[in-house]
Amino acid sequence: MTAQITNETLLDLHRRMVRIRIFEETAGKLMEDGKIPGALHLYVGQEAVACGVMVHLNNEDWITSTHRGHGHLIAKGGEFDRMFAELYGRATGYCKGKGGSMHICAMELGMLGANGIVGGGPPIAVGAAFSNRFRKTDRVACTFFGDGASNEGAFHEAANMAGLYKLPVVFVCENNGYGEYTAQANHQAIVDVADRAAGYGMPGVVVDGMDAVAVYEAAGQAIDRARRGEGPTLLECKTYRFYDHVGVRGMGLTYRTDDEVAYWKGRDPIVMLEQRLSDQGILSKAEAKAVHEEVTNAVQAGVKFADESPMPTPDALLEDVYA
Amino acid sequence: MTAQITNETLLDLHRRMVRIRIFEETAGKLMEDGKIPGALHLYVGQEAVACGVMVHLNNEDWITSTHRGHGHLIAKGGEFDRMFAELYGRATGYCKGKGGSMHICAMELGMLGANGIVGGGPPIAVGAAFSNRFRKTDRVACTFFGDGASNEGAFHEAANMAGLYKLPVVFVCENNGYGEYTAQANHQAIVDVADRAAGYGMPGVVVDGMDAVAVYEAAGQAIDRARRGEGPTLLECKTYRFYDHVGVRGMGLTYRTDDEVAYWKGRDPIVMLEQRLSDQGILSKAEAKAVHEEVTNAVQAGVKFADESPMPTPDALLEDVYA
Amino acid sequence: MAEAQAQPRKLPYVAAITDGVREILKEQDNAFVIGEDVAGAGSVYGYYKGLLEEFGPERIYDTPISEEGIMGLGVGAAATGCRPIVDLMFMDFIAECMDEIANQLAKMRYMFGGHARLPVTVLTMAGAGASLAAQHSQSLESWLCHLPGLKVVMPTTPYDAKGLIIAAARDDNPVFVVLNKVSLAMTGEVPEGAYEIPLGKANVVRTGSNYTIVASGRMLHEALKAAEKLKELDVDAEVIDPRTLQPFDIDTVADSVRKTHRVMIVHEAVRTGGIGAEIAAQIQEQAFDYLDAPVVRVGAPFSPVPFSPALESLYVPNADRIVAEAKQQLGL
Amino acid sequence: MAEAQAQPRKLPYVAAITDGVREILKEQDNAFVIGEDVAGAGSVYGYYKGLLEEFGPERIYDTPISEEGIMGLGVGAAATGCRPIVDLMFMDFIAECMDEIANQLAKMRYMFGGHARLPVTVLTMAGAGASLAAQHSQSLESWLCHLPGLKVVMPTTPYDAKGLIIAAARDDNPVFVVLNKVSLAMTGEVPEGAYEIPLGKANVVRTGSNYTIVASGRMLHEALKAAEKLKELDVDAEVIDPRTLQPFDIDTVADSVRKTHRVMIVHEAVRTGGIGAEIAAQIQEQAFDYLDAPVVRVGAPFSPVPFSPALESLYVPNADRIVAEAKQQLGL
Ligand SMILES: Cc1ncc(C[n+]2csc(CCOP(=O)(O)OP(=O)(O)O)c2C)c(N)n1
Ligand SMILES: Cc1ncc(C[n+]2csc(CCOP(=O)(O)OP(=O)(O)O)c2C)c(N)n1
Ligand SMILES: [Mg+2]
Ligand SMILES: [Mg+2]
Repeated sequence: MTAQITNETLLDLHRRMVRIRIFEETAGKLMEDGKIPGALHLYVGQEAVACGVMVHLNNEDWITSTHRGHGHLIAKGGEFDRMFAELYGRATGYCKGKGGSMHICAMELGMLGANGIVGGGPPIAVGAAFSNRFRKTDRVACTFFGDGASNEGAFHEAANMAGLYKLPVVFVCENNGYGEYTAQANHQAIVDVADRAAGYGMPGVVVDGMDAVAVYEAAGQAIDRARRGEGPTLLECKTYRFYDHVGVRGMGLTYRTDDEVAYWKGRDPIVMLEQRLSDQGILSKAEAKAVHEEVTNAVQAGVKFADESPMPTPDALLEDVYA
Repeated sequence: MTAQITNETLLDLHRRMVRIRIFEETAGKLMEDGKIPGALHLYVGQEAVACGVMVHLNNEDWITSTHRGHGHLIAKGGEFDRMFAELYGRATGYCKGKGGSMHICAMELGMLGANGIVGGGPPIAVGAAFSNRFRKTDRVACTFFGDGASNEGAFHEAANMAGLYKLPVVFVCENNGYGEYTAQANHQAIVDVADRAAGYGMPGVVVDGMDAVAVYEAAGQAIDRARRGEGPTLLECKTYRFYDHVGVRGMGLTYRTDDEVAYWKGRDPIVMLEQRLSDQGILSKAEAKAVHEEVTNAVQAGVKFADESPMPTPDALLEDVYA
Repeated sequence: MAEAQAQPRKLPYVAAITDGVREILKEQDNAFVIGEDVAGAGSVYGYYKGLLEEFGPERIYDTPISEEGIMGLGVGAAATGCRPIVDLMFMDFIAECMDEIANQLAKMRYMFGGHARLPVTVLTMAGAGASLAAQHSQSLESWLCHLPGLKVVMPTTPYDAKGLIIAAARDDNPVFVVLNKVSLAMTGEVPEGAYEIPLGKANVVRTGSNYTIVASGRMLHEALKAAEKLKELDVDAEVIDPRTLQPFDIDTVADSVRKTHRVMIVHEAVRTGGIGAEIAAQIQEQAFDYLDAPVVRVGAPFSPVPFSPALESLYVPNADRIVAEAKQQLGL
Repeated sequence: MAEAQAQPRKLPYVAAITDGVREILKEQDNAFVIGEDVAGAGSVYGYYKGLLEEFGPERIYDTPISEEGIMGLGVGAAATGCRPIVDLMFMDFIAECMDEIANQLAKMRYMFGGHARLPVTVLTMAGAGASLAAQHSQSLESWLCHLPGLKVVMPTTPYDAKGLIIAAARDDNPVFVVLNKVSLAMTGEVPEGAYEIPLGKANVVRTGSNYTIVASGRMLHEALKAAEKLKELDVDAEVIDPRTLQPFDIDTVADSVRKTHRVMIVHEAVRTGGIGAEIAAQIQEQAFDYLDAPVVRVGAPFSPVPFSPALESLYVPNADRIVAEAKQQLGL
């Protein structure tokens, strides 16, 4: 059972969230400066979800991620240098520059990749969970997916199989209210994606995705349940992305009102956690500031590493197609 | 609103069910005699479902069917001669012999085809319902699918879109307890497929699929609701197929116990309806027998028509690929 | 086919798409546009911008992220009297709904003995070169060309984009309009009003005497560049844009080969199993005795599309590679 | 490759499949079989019969009717250390899970910079001739051969079925084993014990001097029949079974063509865009100067598979059509 959260875990949670925030803010700027090619889907605003889940996992627990995957990788232990190198398309990146933002992965950390296909993750996570059990380990799999992804047939088939086989997998729905530029009310006739859990014979839980401790507790219960062999859970985290669907300013569409954005930014998961930590005397504002500075330096070092890294050589083009 | 069922409707229901039963019994024999090539999925046992729904529809209301589609076509007004001709692969068949049992259709009757793809029907029915509304008609669409099909992603995507757009479509799940040779308990972790309706923002209704009048009433409410523009319904009919998955004796597998088969055959929808009709003095046993004989003659005439029909000519091979 | 009475005007490829769809929505009451983020956002590439305002929510619909459901809706709506314009954001996503495409849309008419019409127009975005990596950069037209019942076009210019979309939407069969994301900004002449580019007819974009290059999609422009460079080598290349890949206009290509005796096929798709293979096979079937050298195919190498610009630039064929391959073929 | 120490024994194709899967389950602890009705029913064609009893429910799993989920499970299990044998009842159903096949399975290793292995073996049933109509009779191998990252084999005999399944399952890459439903009853010699048929190597089934026929899947047997008839016309045909379509053994085929100067390719798939196109294109690239006639392709016509036996018998290529096409090609 999930014990009462310790100060150590709270500080761990905080540090991971700050690492995501500063990495993403920096990546966004680098993209606008033309240093990062392709599409970049920033995780800013949703940090509490990845971190609240990931602090329960180790490198043998698998996760599948989404097109919005930097946060998941960082929370799972990803290193800035190899991450920036990948976003830059350098040979030193996590995927040797072949995957980029949408396919960044780290098998050694149990991170089965970001995925450019919406709904691509759940079936793969179900396979990883199946494999965990088949190989007689007690490890679990967590699959992150959005509210929009919950309308893909792949999610349905994966969830049904997980429920049927009682697999050790947690379906973490990051409901940020939109699939690209389409509001949830315009892509499904329900408010809680968790309502779908009953159709798969699994519990559905809704939690405030901006409250890291709430996510931590709910995720802990779902993961423990999975580890005990009692089957999957659909954990819906209500959250919000602070920037546009892709990039920072995106296409400059006005599909979200300023009030709505302001409301959610007022519930910044990092600000809320820092308030709590200082109130409880666990981390003072000054100490928090120090964490931000430390992480900022690490991020800058990562950028420098990427900047100085070589591009892949031509022979890399036809490597890694087959084992 | 669905009025109290009239004697006329009861007799109509009965006749349609008998037409299906005798057609299918005959088709099964013809297949065993080698007169019908390919795969034949018999509808015997499930007659109450097709007929209880179809008596509410006219030729402008669309239906999509399944691999087990003869019953749906007959209930929608299909004629024996062109049906047998199609099963025989003759030029006079509903599809000129090009479709066979798994693709038999009758557009003029609003029957959008049997489908060899499990889960193939729902998205097409959603399109037909969308079309009904787009073309400003008050017609509905009904899509028949099995318990096994409810695990296909196509069902999920179609149901979500129907709920979102509040389309005039009824999802009729014929839960006969098995997908091929796999029992429901081994293909999903739920007992009622109707439990999935909530996840699509539509009502889910469970009805005894062996009771034609019960199906008639539940279907009537769902169809009226759809016609009023109040959106889709997931109507689950608990039923049973009396023969094997394919053909009569099929592969001779013992995946269903004799007791189970006996129990359901003891709830034969036609026997139950005839008992009710005779109890209520609407149709005597003798009159019922007359209906069977009449239908038997019509079926024999249909077989004769198919027997005497020509095979398609070679030039038909490349016709009908493009409009 | 009112090409005549239309007066010149320059538009980018992206606006030409809008223009073509607009003409159809004006012309066909039963036509509507449906797809992911096509209405409110006007598509992620903006080519439906303004149509929601102009035609209203009854003619253009946003959908959930449900490609199977979307394509299936198109099939059902078409079979029952509508003329859907279905948008598939990226061509890579035909894989999401290949059952609806291959087993329903392409076959329904035939399986039904001709008792159904499927006037579905599918607009989808193909092509590499935008650093979108392996799942957002593919050109999978050869899958579609292997499916009886479908038609496939690939507009190479703004003029063609509009004209082929109109022809596709007027056709009573399912037609895939394979667009190219890197071409969206390219500008060209686009007449006002409705005009058709006939399906199944290739376009001889550049006439030449002693070499033929058949180039589809964005590769047409690379081929035209290459043709200029080849001039210096006394190679006078005829450059043909098939425009329609299915049905394929082999006659125009074979006639050219009978004149030039040497031919190269260029496409962005993976070379192995790409449509270049079918075209090459048909050329040697039709013009064997006229060939002075093997038919050469230029396409992407046998790997997924790499993300890194350093690799992607090597991956996508270009004018230099066309010239190099031509020199080798011609022994120059 | 222990072909040697195995002693002869006759088995039907269907039992040879079972035998191959059995050897793998014995040999590889991380291998399991998963698919629709594979365990309790032993598959609708019975080729897994007995494996549930022999290996228990931990090694063979029935699934819901969820092809995307099944293939995705295979991808995830393989990437994390298992060696799944995934069953897709009918090849037509690759359309149901083409995203998992094309966008995940085939590309994951490359997208991940080589940091993943996908030892997935997919068994699937192709072919027409059983009156199963348009959605249960297709041969879609050319889609798979267009996807870098996949391997594709097509066993033509019981011996090959067992040997290719074993080779496929021992390979560390995704391999599709495309089986043929009409061949299931055909019997042939199948040694006891494990043996491999090397991937990527063609099999010269009949040696000949002045004509080459490349025939895949069930068409091999029609080609062999045709070769006998052609003898009477002084055509001494070499008949080659590619065995593996991806990677394709062009060397063996080109060597044969350099000897015989005339070649025909036969497959059951729709001719347009079938693998015959790629093979024809490669032959003329490799052996252009040796060809005395165009490469001829025999395949299904450009239509879906018709249900009526009267039409299906015209649809599927056979020995007579092969002979007729050969006579035309050879001017006999
Ligand atoms: C199969 C597929 N369809 C469409 C897209 C295009 N697309 C990329 S992200 C996205 C929205 C996803 O929404 P959601 O699942 O809620 O995740 P979020 O972006 O909100 O984190 C879409 C439609 C895609 N990448 N894959
Ligand atoms: C996409 C697809 N997968 C698998 C099959 C093979 N198949 C044909 S019928 C069937 C069982 C369908 O079960 P259900 O939906 O419950 O319908 P029922 O046969 O019970 O009427 C299966 C698996 C198919 N035809 N299509
Ligand atoms: Mg979202
Ligand atoms: Mg069933």
